[in-house]
Amino acid sequence: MNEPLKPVYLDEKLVEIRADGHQDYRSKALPTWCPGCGYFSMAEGFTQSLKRLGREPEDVVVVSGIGCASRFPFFINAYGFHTLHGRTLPVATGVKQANDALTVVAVGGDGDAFAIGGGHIPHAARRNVDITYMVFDNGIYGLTKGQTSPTSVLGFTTPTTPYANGDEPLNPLMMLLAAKASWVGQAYAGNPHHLTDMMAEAIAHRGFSYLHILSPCVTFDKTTRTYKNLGMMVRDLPADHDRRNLMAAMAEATKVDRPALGVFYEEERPTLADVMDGIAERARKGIAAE
Amino acid sequence: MNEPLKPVYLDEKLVEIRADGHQDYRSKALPTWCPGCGYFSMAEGFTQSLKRLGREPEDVVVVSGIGCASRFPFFINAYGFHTLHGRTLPVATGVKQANDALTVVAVGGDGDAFAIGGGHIPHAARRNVDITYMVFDNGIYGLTKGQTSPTSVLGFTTPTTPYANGDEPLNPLMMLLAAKASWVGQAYAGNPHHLTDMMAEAIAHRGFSYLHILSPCVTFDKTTRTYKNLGMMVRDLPADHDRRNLMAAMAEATKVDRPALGVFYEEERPTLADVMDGIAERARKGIAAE
Amino acid sequence: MTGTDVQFAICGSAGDGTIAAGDILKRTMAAMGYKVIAFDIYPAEIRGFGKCISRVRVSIEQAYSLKRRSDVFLSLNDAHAIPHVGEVRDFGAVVYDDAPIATIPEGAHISAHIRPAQLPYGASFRQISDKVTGNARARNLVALGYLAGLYGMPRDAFHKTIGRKFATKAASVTQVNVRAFDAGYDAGASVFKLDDVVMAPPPVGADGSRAQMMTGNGATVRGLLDADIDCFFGYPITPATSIMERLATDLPKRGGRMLQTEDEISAIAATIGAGYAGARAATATSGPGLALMTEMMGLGVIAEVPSVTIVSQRGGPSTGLPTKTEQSDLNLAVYGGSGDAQRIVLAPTNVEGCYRCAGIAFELAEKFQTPVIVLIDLYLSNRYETVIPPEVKPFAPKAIPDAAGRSSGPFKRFAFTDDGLSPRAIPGQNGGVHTITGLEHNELGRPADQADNHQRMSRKRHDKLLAATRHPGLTVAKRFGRTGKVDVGILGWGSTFGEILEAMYAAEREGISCSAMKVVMLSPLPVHLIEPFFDDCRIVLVPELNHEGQLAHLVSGTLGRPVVRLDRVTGAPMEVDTILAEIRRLALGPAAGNAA
Amino acid sequence: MTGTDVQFAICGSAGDGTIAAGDILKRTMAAMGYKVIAFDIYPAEIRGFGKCISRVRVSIEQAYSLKRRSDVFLSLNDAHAIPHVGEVRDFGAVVYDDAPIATIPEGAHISAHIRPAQLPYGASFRQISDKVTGNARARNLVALGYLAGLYGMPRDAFHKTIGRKFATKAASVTQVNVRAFDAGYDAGASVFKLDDVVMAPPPVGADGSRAQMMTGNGATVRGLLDADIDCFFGYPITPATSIMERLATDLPKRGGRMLQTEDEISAIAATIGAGYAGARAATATSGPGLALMTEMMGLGVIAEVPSVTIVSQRGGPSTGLPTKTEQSDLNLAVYGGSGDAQRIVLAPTNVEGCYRCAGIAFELAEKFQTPVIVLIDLYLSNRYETVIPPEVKPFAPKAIPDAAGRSSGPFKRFAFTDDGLSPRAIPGQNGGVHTITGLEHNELGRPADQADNHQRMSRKRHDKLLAATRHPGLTVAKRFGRTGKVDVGILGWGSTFGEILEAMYAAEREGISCSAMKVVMLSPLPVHLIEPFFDDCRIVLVPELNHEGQLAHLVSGTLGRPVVRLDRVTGAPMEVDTILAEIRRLALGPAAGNAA
Ligand SMILES: Cc1ncc(C[n+]2csc(CCOP(=O)(O)OP(=O)(O)O)c2C)c(N)n1
Ligand SMILES: Cc1ncc(C[n+]2csc(CCOP(=O)(O)OP(=O)(O)O)c2C)c(N)n1
Ligand code: SF4
Ligand code: SF4
Ligand SMILES: [Mg+2]
Ligand SMILES: [Mg+2]
Repeated sequence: MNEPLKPVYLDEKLVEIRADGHQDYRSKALPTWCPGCGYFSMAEGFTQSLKRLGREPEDVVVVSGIGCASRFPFFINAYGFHTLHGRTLPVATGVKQANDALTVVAVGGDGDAFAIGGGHIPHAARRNVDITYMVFDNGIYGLTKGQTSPTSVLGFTTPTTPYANGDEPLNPLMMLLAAKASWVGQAYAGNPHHLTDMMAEAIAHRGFSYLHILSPCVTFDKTTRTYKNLGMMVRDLPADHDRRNLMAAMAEATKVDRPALGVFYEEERPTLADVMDGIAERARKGIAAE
Repeated sequence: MNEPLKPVYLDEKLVEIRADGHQDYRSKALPTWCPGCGYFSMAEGFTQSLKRLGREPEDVVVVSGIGCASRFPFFINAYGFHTLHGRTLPVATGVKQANDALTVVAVGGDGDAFAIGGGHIPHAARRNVDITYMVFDNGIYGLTKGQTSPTSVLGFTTPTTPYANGDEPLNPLMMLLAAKASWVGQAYAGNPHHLTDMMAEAIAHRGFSYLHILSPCVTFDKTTRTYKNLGMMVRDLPADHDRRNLMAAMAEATKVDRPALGVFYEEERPTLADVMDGIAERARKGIAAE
Repeated sequence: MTGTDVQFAICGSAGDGTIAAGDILKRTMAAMGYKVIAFDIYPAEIRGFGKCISRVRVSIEQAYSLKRRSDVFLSLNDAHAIPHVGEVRDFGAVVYDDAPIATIPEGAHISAHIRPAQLPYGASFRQISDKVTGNARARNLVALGYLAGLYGMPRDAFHKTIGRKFATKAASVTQVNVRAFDAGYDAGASVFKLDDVVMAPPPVGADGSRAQMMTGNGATVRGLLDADIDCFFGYPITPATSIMERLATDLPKRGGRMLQTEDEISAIAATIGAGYAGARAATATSGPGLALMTEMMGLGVIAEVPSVTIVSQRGGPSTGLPTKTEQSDLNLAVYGGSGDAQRIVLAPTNVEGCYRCAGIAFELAEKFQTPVIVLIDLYLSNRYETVIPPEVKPFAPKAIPDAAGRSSGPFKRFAFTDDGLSPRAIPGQNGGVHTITGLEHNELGRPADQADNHQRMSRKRHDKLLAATRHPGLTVAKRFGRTGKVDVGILGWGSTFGEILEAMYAAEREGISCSAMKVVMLSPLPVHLIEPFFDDCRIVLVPELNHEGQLAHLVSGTLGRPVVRLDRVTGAPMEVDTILAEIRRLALGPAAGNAA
Repeated sequence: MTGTDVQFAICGSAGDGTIAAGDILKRTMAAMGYKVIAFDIYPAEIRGFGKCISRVRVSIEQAYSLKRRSDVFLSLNDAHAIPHVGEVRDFGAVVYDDAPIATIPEGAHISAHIRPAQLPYGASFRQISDKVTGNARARNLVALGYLAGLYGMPRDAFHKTIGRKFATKAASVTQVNVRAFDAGYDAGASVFKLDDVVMAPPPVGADGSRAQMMTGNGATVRGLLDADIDCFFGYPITPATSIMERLATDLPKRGGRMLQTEDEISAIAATIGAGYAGARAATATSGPGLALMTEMMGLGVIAEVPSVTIVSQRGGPSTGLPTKTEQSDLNLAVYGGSGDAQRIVLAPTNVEGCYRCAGIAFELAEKFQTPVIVLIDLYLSNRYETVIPPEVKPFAPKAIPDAAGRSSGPFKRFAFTDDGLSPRAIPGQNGGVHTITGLEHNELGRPADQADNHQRMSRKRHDKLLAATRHPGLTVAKRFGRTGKVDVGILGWGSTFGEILEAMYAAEREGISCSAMKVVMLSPLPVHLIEPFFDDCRIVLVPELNHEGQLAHLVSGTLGRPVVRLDRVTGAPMEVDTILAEIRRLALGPAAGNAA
C-alpha cells in the first residue's frame, strides 16, 4: 500500500517524562504535537521567558481553549486551565479578577481566538485586563484535521474548501489595535530567540498584551504557511517604527504579505484591576458617582 | 409624591394603526419607543430610503436582535425576523444564502452588536455578505433600563456603574474597518435627511455595508449622549476625504470627540454569493482546487 | 388563618405613584410586626403611564401567597382600575377618587363597575392634595392616609416610613407628604365604615423593628453578601438584572468586585475562572442566558470547579414573556448539558428561602466542587415578604483549600476517594500545581480516555453529589400539613408552593385528607424524602407554572411512579382556587379523607 | 443466524495499512452480496503509528452489530495486536507475520499470546511483499490475500475492489497491489485449515451490485442530498465533521451551498435564517456544539421555523472523550431549551436509518414548522453497513408555502387551526409579509403576553407535534422478536439497539421469553406504541451508553412506570454479553418464559 508516511504525534497519550528530563517550567508530560510543529518553540520560548522574568510556577496560570495550540498548559509546569473552545479570555479574566497577584497567560489557536472566541477579544482588550494573550496562528484548524480558519489565505484547499477558500482572511493585528489592546506584538515560531524576547516583554507589560505568533501546521498545510514560505515572508519592523503611534502600527499591520515581527504598539492605561480598585475606594468612601 | 414625569412608551402593546394612517413601508403597528427616542427617525429614514430605491416590501427582509433598536422590524412593512440578542448577523447571513434576490437589512443596538453579538461582525464583514447592517448606537442598554454598553463613555453613571463607568469604550468604526467591511458610514438620528441618504447608499452598496447611527436614549441617558451634546459634537467628514483610502478612514474614525458623518470607506470586492457561485461552477466542472 | 388577614390592592399608573403608595403601606405594616407579602405588577417595558398594581397582604399568622381576592381595593386611576374591581371579595371595600378631573364618557368612572356586594368609598384625593400641598401630585398619599384612617391604623407608623423614604431628600418633601397623608387620614377616619374588613393590631410583643421587606432578588443579594461573595459577573436580563445592579452598589463596599461582562457565556466563564482561582464567584441570569451557559456549565461539572448561578425564570420559550412569571426552566437547569452533566439545583419557595439558598449555594459548590444553580422566578424575584435577617451570618465561611505539605509527588487534583471529593489547590499555592480540563482525565487531571477511568470518573462525579441531599442547614424537601397516610398529596416547587400551601390548608379545612411537600433540591433529587411521601399519598398532584409538567416528569422519571399534573402558563402565579379545585376533584370526598 | 457469519478483525498501525485492508475486505464482501457491518477504531488525534483495528462482520442474514468475539484475527503489528488476541473465539484463527523484522524481546511476538483453543497461522507477509513488489509496504495486501485464500473467497471479487480503490492512480499501482494480493492468496490457499470458520458463498441470486458500504455519516449526507438540501452551515467537531466535509464537495455540484461558519451559534442561526427564507437548511455538530445551540433552538421552536440539526454524540460531559462513542446527549437534545421548548428528536439505530431520518427530518421540520434533531453517535457515524440505496428518492419534495391569494387582510402566520399548523409564507412572496419573533406573539406574529394567548400558543406548539409520531414513511418505534406477553422487554435507542437485538435473539435461543423495542422518535415520544409494549412485558430493561440512564428516565417520566437501567460509559459500544447477562438475571428462567 502506497500510503504516504506522515508526521505523527509522538504518542497517543500524554506520557510522563522521567524526572531527569524535567525542567523547572516544563511539566512531566511530553507534548503530543506532531514532530516539526511550530508549537514546540512556543513551549520552549515560554518556559525560558518565565525563567527570565523569575516567576514561580505556582504564581502562573495558563488558560487555554481547545485545539492543538490549546494543549499548551499540559506541557507547562504551572497552574493550568484547558477550558472550552473559544472561552480562553473570559475564563482568564475571571482568574485575574479573583487574584491580582497571579501572572495569567491565555493561549489559543487562530480558530479558538478569531472564530468561536472572537467576541471576547475586544472586551478583554478595552478593559485592559492585565493578562497576556498569545495566539498561535497556523491559519488552519489543526486538531480537527485541517479545515480553514478565519486566517486561512484565499485559495487554500482544505476538506471544507475543496474548491479553494474564497473567504477573505481576517487581519488579527489590525483588529487588536482597533480593539484598544495596550500592547500588540508579532513573533514567528521559526525565530525562537525573538519569540522568547517577545513573550517576556508581553508578560512584563502591565495591561492586556497581545502576542500574535505565526506558526506552521506541518501536517495539514503543505502549501501556504510552511516554514519555507513564512521564512521568506517575515521581516523585522522598521528600525524607526514608533510603538506609541497607533496609526503607524495600523499601517504596518496592513502589510500582510510581509508580516513584520516586533512590538507594533504599546501604551500605558489603567488596568481592569486599577478600575476595580478605584470603584472599591469610591464605594468605601460612599461616593456614588452622580 | 414628587415623582418626575418621564417620557413614556406610547402604549404598552403594539397598536394597529388605522388604515388611513398607513404608509407603504410602515407597518400597522405604532412604535413602542419613548417619545423623543432617536429611533423614530430611523424608521422614517428607512422607509423613505426603501421608497427611493424602489424595493418592494415583500423583497425586503429586516432582521434584528433584541433591544429597543431591535423592535424595528415590527414597525416596518416588510418581512421581518426579530431574532435573539446578538444573533442578527448570522441569521441575516442564512436568509441571504437562501435567496440572493432579497434585500436583507440587519438592525440592532450597540449592546446587541458589540457586546453579545460582537463575535459575528468580523465574519459577516470579511465574507462580504451582501447585506446592510445598521447599528443604532445610544451608548446604553435601553430595553433593560439603562445599564452601560460597550460604547458607553468613561465616567457614565448607570445602575451597573453606580461609581462611574471605568471600562474604555470600543470604537465601532475602527473595528469594522479592521474587520474589512466593504462600506462603512456614520449618521446621526438628529440629522434625518443625511440619515436617509446614508441608509439608501448603504442598502445600494453591493457587499457588506455598515452604517453606524448615533442616537440618544432620552429616557435613560440624561447626561452623555443627549441631542444637545451630540448636536454639538458631530461634524461632516472633510470635503476631501477619500473613501477609498483605508488609512484615511481609520484616522477619521479615531476622532471620537468629534464624530464625523458620512461615508468613511468603500471598496468593491466579491460578495459571499459571488464566492458561492464560483464554487458551484468549479464543482459542476469537476475542478477540485488542488 | 386567625386574626388579621387583609389584602390591599392599589391600582393606577406609575405616574400616579401607585407603587410608591404600596411601598409605604407594606413597609409600615412590616415595621408594626405584621407578616407581609406583596407583589407589584408593572407593564412590560413601560415607564410613566402604564398600568401598575401593588398588592399587599397583611396578616398576623404566616401567609404563603397572595390571596386571590383582595379585601380592599384602591383606584388611583379608573381607566386602569376598572378591569380589576372584580377582584374584591363580597363585603370588601373599593376606594376611589369621586371627583374625576374632566367630564368622562359614561361607564368610564369606576363607580359604575362596583358590584352590589362590594362597599364603595369615594373621596376627593386630588382636591385634598391640591388643597394641602398646592398640587395633585400627592394624591397617592392622601389616598393611603384615607385607607389608614378608615381602618384605624396608627398614624405614627406611617409617618416614620414616610420619613425614612424621603430621608435623602429635603426635609420639606417629607413634610409635604406627611401633610397629604394626614389630610387623607382625617377624611378616612371620619367615614362610616360599612365593609367587614378588620385590621386587628398585631399581637402584643410582635416586634417589627428587625423585620425587613425584601424581594426574592433582594434576599438573594443579601444571601450572597452574607456568604462573603468575592466576585460577581453578570449580563443584564429581566428579571435577574436587579441582582447585578444591587451588587454593583454593595459589593465594592466590601472590597468585592462586580463586572458586567459582554454576554452570558463570558459571565459564567469568568465565574468559573474566578472559582478555579479560589474566589466565591457567582452570576445571575434568566432562561435565555442559562441556555447560553449550557456548555460552560458542563466544563464546571467535569473540571469540578465551584460556581453559583442564580436563574430567575420568566415566560418562555426563547425571549418569550420577559415580564411575566413562569417555572419552565427546570428542564434546562437540571438536564441542560451535553453528556452526563449532573449538578446541584436548588429552588427556594419563598423570599427567606432565596436568602438561604443563595448563601448555602457557595457551601455546596465548594464542598461538592460543582456548579450550583439557584432557580427562582419573576414572581419570587419581585415579590416582597417580611424577613427577619439573622443576626449572625448563617453560612460557613469559605473553605480555602490547602495544598501545603503535599509537595511530595504530583498533586492528584482528581484523586479517587471514598466520598468522591478530591483535594483542591488554588493558583498561588505551592505544592498544588496542576492543570484542569474539560477532557476526561485521570487523577492528575491529564487527558485519559480509558474505559475504566471514564466509568469511574463518571460515577465519582455522580455519586459525590448524593450527599448534598443531606447537607446540614438546608431543607432539601419538606412535608406540610397532615402526617401519615393521606388521600391527596401535593408536590410543588418554587414560587408556586405558596399557593399550594394555601390550597392545601383550605382543602384540609374542607375535610379533605391531604398534605403537601415542597422540593427545594431538584438535583440531585432527595428521593429518601420524596419516596416516603409518595408511599403515604393515594394520589400525588403536581401543580406548576409550565406547559410540559417539568417537575412532574422529573419526579416520575426518577421514581418510576405516576403523578397527576396541573400545568398553567398564564404568565401569572397559579391561582389558589385552581389548585383547590383540582384537589377537590381528586379527593375521594371529605368522609373518605377523614376516615384515613 | 444461519449460514455464513464471520467476523474478521485486522489490527496494526495506520502506517501498516490496517484500515485500507479492512476497507478492501468489506467492500468486496458487500459487492458479493453479503451483509456487512464494519467499524474501525483509530486512536485519538493521531496519524501514522497509532493503533488501529478494523472489524468486519460478514453474514448472509442481517446482523445488527459487531460480535463481541471475532472469528478471524489478523495482526499487522504485534505490538498493537497482542492485547487484542483474546477477542478471538475458540477454534477461531489468529493470523500473523511469522518473520518479525528484528530480534524482539521475549513475549513481544504474538505467537506467545495465542490461547490453546485458538488456531495460529503464521506466514511471511513482509517477505512475500518484498519479493513480489520490491518492498514491504504491500504486506497488508499480502495478508489480506492470505485470508481470502485460506477461506476460499473468490479472487476476482477482490481484484475488482482493488482496481476500483486505485482507479485514480497510475495503473501500475493497481497491478502492484493485485500482485501482492495474489501472492498472499496462494500462500493462504495452500495452508491446511484447522479452524472451524466457514465462509459459505452468499445465496444464489444475492446481488451485491447495488449494495454500498456506507457509514452513518455517509448515509446521513446521502439522506440530506436525496431530500434536496439547499444550504448547510457547519463548524468542525468530531465526530460530525465528515458530514460537513462531504457536503463541501457534493453540495455545490447540485447548486447547493455549504458555509463553514465562525461557530455553532452562527451555524444554527444561519440554518434557521435560511429555513425562514424557505430553504431546506441543516447543520451538524456534537454535544458541545449542541449545548451552544440551545438558545437558538428555542427561537426555532417559538418562531416555528423549520431546521434540521444532526448531532453525533461522543463521550461527555464537556469536551469529554472526543473520539469515543456515547449516548449521553439525549437529555440535552430533548430538554435543552429554556421554557417549554419541545421539538422533534429522531435517533436512528443503524446506517440505513441515518439515511432515512436525515431525509425525513426535512419533511417533519417543514410540516410541523419546528427544529428537528437527528441524534446519532460516533459508533453509528463511523460504522459501515451494507446499504442498498433506493432507486427513487424516497423523500417528499420541499413543500414551498404559498401566500398568494391571501392578500386580503394581514397575513396570520400563527393562525390557530385545528391541527395547530399555521399557513407559512416566505420572503419574496407577495401577500405574506409578516414578522416573526422569539417573543410570545399573537396570530399575526406581534408581541402579545396575555394569559390566554400564551396558554393557547403553548398548547399549539406542543400539540401540533403529536401527529409527528404517525408521520407516514417513518418508523417511530418498532418491536422485534416475540409478540404478545413476554417476561423481559428490552427498550433501546440509537446505535446500541444493534447489540440489544443480538442479545435479545441470543436470550430467546436460550429459551428466555423476551422481546425488544427500538424507539426512534425520542420527542415527542410515541406513547401509543411504547405503552402497549410495557403492558406486554413483566419487566423492561433499558441498556444505553450513558451514566444517568437518560432514555430510561425519559420513558419512566412519560409513562410513570419503572424500568431497569443498564448504563455503561466505557467509550465503546455496549457488549452483547453484558446485555445478555442482564436479561438472564432478570428472566424468571427459560421455563417460565416459555410458559407465557
Ligand atoms: C464548541 C466546540 N466546537 C468545536 C470543537 C472542535 N474543535 C476543536 S479544536 C477546533 C479548532 C482548532 O483550531 P485552532 O483554534 O486554530 O487550533 P489549532 O488546532 O490549529 O492549534 C475545533 C473546531 C470543540 N471542541 N468545541
Ligand atoms: C441572551 C440574552 N441576554 C440578555 C437579554 C436582555 N437584553 C435585552 S435587550 C438588551 C440590551 C439592549 O441594548 P442595545 O442592544 O444597546 O439596544 P437598545 O435597547 O439600547 O436599543 C439585553 C441585555 C436577552 N434578551 N437575551
Ligand atoms: S498544529 Fe498541525 S502540526 Fe501542529 S500538532 Fe496540530 S496537526 Fe500537528
Ligand atoms: S432607547 Fe431609550 S429612549 Fe429609546 S425607546 Fe429605548 S428606553 Fe426609550
Ligand atoms: Mg489553528
Ligand atoms: Mg443601546
